[in-house]
Amino acid sequence: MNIFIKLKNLDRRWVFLFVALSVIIPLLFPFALPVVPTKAVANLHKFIENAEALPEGTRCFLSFDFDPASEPELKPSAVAILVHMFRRNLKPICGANWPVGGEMAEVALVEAANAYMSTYEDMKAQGKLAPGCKPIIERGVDYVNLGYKTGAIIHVKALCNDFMYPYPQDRDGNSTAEMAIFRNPDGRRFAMSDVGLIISFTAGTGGIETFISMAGEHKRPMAAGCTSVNIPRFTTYLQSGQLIGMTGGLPGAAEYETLIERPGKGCAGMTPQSIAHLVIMLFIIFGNLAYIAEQRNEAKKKG
Amino acid sequence: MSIFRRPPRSFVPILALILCALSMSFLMADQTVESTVTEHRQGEAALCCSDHGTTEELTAKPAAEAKPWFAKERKTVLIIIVLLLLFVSYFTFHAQRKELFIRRISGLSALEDAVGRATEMGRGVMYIPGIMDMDDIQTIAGVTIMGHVAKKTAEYDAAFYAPMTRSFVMSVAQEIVKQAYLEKGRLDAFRPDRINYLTDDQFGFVAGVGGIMMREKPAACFYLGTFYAESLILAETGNSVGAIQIAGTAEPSQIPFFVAACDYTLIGEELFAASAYLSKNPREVGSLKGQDMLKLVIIAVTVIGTLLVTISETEFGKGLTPLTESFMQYLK
Amino acid sequence: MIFLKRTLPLIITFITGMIMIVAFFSGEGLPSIKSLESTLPKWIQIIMTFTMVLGAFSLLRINLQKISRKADGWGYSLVLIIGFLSMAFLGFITGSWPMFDKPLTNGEIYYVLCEDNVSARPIRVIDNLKDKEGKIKVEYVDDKGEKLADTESAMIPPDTARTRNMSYANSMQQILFVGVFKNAQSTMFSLLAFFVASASFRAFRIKSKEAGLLMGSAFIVMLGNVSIGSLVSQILAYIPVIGPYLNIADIKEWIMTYPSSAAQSAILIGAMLGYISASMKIIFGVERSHLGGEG
Amino acid sequence: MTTLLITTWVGALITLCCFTFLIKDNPFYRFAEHLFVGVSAGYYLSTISFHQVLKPNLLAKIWPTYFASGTAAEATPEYILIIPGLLGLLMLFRFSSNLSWVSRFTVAFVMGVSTGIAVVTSAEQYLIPQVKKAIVPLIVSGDYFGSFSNLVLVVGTVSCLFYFFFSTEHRGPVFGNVAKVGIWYLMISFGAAFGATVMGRISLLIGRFNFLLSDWLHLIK
Repeated sequence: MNIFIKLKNLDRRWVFLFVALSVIIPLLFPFALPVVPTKAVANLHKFIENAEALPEGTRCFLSFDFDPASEPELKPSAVAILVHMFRRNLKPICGANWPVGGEMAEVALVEAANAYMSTYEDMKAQGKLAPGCKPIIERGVDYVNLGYKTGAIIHVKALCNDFMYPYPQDRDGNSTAEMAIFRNPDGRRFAMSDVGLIISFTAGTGGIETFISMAGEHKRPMAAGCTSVNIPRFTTYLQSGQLIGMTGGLPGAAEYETLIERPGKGCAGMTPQSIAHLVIMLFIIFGNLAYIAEQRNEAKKKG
Repeated sequence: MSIFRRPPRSFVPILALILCALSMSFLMADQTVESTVTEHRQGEAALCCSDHGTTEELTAKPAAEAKPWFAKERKTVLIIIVLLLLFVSYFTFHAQRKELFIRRISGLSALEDAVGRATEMGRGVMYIPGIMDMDDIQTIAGVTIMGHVAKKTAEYDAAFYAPMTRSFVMSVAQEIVKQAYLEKGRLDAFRPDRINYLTDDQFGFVAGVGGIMMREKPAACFYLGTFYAESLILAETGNSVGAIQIAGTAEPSQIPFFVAACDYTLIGEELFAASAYLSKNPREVGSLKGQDMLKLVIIAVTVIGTLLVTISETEFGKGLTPLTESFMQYLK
Repeated sequence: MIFLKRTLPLIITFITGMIMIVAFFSGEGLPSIKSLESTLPKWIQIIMTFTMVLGAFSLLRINLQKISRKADGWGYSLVLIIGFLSMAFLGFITGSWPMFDKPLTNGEIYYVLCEDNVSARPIRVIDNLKDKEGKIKVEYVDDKGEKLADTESAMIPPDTARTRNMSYANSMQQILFVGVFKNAQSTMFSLLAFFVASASFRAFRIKSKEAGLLMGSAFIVMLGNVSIGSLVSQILAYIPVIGPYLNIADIKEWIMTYPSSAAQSAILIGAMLGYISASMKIIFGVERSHLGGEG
Repeated sequence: MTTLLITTWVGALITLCCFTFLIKDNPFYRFAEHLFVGVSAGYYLSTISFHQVLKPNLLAKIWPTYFASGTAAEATPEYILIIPGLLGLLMLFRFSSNLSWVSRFTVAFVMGVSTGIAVVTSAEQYLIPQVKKAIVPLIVSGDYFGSFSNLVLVVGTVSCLFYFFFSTEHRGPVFGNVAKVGIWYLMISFGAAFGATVMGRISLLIGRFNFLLSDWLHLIK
């Protein structure tokens, strides 16, 4: 019993040490834990997988509304979704409502494109690619990064009418008017109504909520990737059906990676994540045991 | 312009009545044009689905025909504001005649003890009015309470530290604290350099405050205002130096951390009630009572709405469906 | 004087507050009032940047005082001042680019940013005439100005190329911005992982029914968030009758979407009532402490 | 590449210095803290305040020929923006002890606009949607659990609102109990929000250790 009472007054630096170790050790010596997809992630995967909802060649708009502070949480799910889109021969168009979102999108696009191209032969052999998939995908034809534009809701409203006006050039300064990805068969200007799905990777404000508030204008299905802190807030939109699916935090990414059978940063992060959670929960249990032990001691003294 | 120095008793209710009358007339006027507008809307919606190219020219038409002076989709907001104004003005005058009751808010009752304890221990008091700028109402509430705390530190002669993350808030806070020290006749003890600007960056500020806390070891810490991720860093650091901590924020995501790590936490609305609670100014207490009445109205709306929705979902309540729809329309 | 110092500010607050409310309710029939709804907040942003001068002055004065008095830890104040001044200076000149630089000349060597967004690489301008996309033709060279063998000429936007001095300034700024600022920022943020652990160790003790609820829901949500949760659910499934319904992840979802979200709504509703009445008190001049004293 | 190397090393050292905050106050943390405060204040002064706010929103609009580039340079100057510029300059009267009251006009203006906005937007964007969220049918046909859940939602919202009543004591058989239920709901909600956040915080720590172990020390891929 005395051990527990000592535990109660444990210096918090011991807690810190255990948390640090619980993250460092699994990072240095990785091992895998099972990942079970939740409904919100599975729904999103199913929607992208569904060839009727999103026929091959459909263009999807991905908004990168986060900054480096949230990159560890949001980039893995962005990469996983991009890889899935490439394998389904969908064409991601990336934009950003946050100033450094363009850079975030660039990093994710490069990583996803490389992942797709390096596994092309294997996936083709397993028959897991859409029929129209090409071994090498090109910027401006199969994907594009438009970068950041100010204006948030006004900007999204502008996109609903026409993409070329707010984005005369992509992030690297190439003219969008000539890009194959924006060409419509009937020669119409490319607008949000031509997009099959809108996904926003949102770290705080100004992300998917801007698109939701403009839902009356664009009437497109929407999904979100969000940080863990925002999961409670965004669950409301899932309930109300405004979002078809959502990947929440690093576990959301890990679940999506499991669904597309490509373990990446998300799955790698899940092990330290689980261990650290376990350590914190053990500390809570010990804290309570110590508390109970102390209560008993006091009761004995009184008795 | 003495109105602004001491508003006459009749000023606020008259204004409220005028606003009420105006809003009613707006709402009545709406009813008449509504039918025509809805038709246009339906036409628009149909066109949107069928053909994208021609929507623009057609949407322009109805706009040219009827340009309302009043944004009718915002009528519910007007109703809320007018109701609150009516309640508040009624109870404000009521309060001047008879003292109104406020329930005990333990965090605020502990405020004076905390300052007293700091004095006994010969250590300072730290006050942080959130990390947002002056255009945030929580910051304004935090800065107002700061005046009350500063009066106590002036009385007890405890050191008052208030590092700031926004220059604008800093300049307002210096003025308020100076005034508090002046009122207590302790202007000589006022140290403007302890109400200093650090940096606008959220975590740069946290790093700076953490350092100040570790070195000055304040015996009481107050965090009242808007807080985000830094809430727990501040509260845990304060805890590790053994300070009594009183926190308050209306940011739902951060309340749990304050509840876990601080001694007292003002939850949501309690932060805004603090000023009335501490000053016991009848006008402020009256406004609190007015808020309570509006809360009662909101509860009534919730209950009635729930019953309406429930009944119209059942087989017997089909007749209630139009009523339910028009009820819910106000909550759009 | 009292009118100027005391009453006029109250009138200004009342009028501007009322203008904002009227602007909010005005429809499309009153475009000039409607536009104020978006104009005035922008003005506020501009006004608030001016106070940065006050902040910078406060920061400099306090730390310079410490240095001149050789107060305890004055060396750190020196570090602060050096960091502040160098970042302010570098930020000012790199942000003012291309205002301080001459137009590009053919054959000269300039520097552009590498893919890592931090370091710079040298280029030589071949043709400084802009093409229809507004780009100029350059080739990649090594430090001595020799063309790199395995590279082709490229088209770049001219405002990304910098002279040698500007490139140095830019590198210095990147070291301070990425090296110090960004890293310190994310490290301070990540300290929360430790504090979350120590706070839950200390605070989550079942001292009362309420504390038990607090701990219980935190525990379930933590468990439901990680893969160990599904393992626990599998074990719980062996409990007869109710076992199969005890899926931790589902319970977590339910807590988040019903009881938790109900409380969150109530907090927000209460807080918003507080917002509205606190704002009204300021507009009507009931609360006026922010203006300071009579003097 | 040297810049990248220096940046990584500086970053790693600053990261380690910041981590020492967990142990106790020490010279390393104190150094990093002061450098961080100085650098970030400098960054906000020059890059954010001047280059991202003042220049595009004020200077480039009043003197487009000097401060704007491209097509914006030919725009007509918006002289109305001199008003906020002057109001901003009034703030600088704070430096004078006799005339500091002049800055009150600016404070009054800022307070007026921000409270005016707060009155209406908080009602529209938060109050009404939250009330609407709480109105759900108590009977979901064929789904007993769904009906129960909706009941939980409505009871929770109403009882928590009762907790926030200030003008009555939380006593009595009805009021006392309802407010108590409200506290239970609040506690469950706080616990859940706390538990949900743990994950995000640990992700951030993983991100930091990834930087140290892979970008700096190259111990892991």
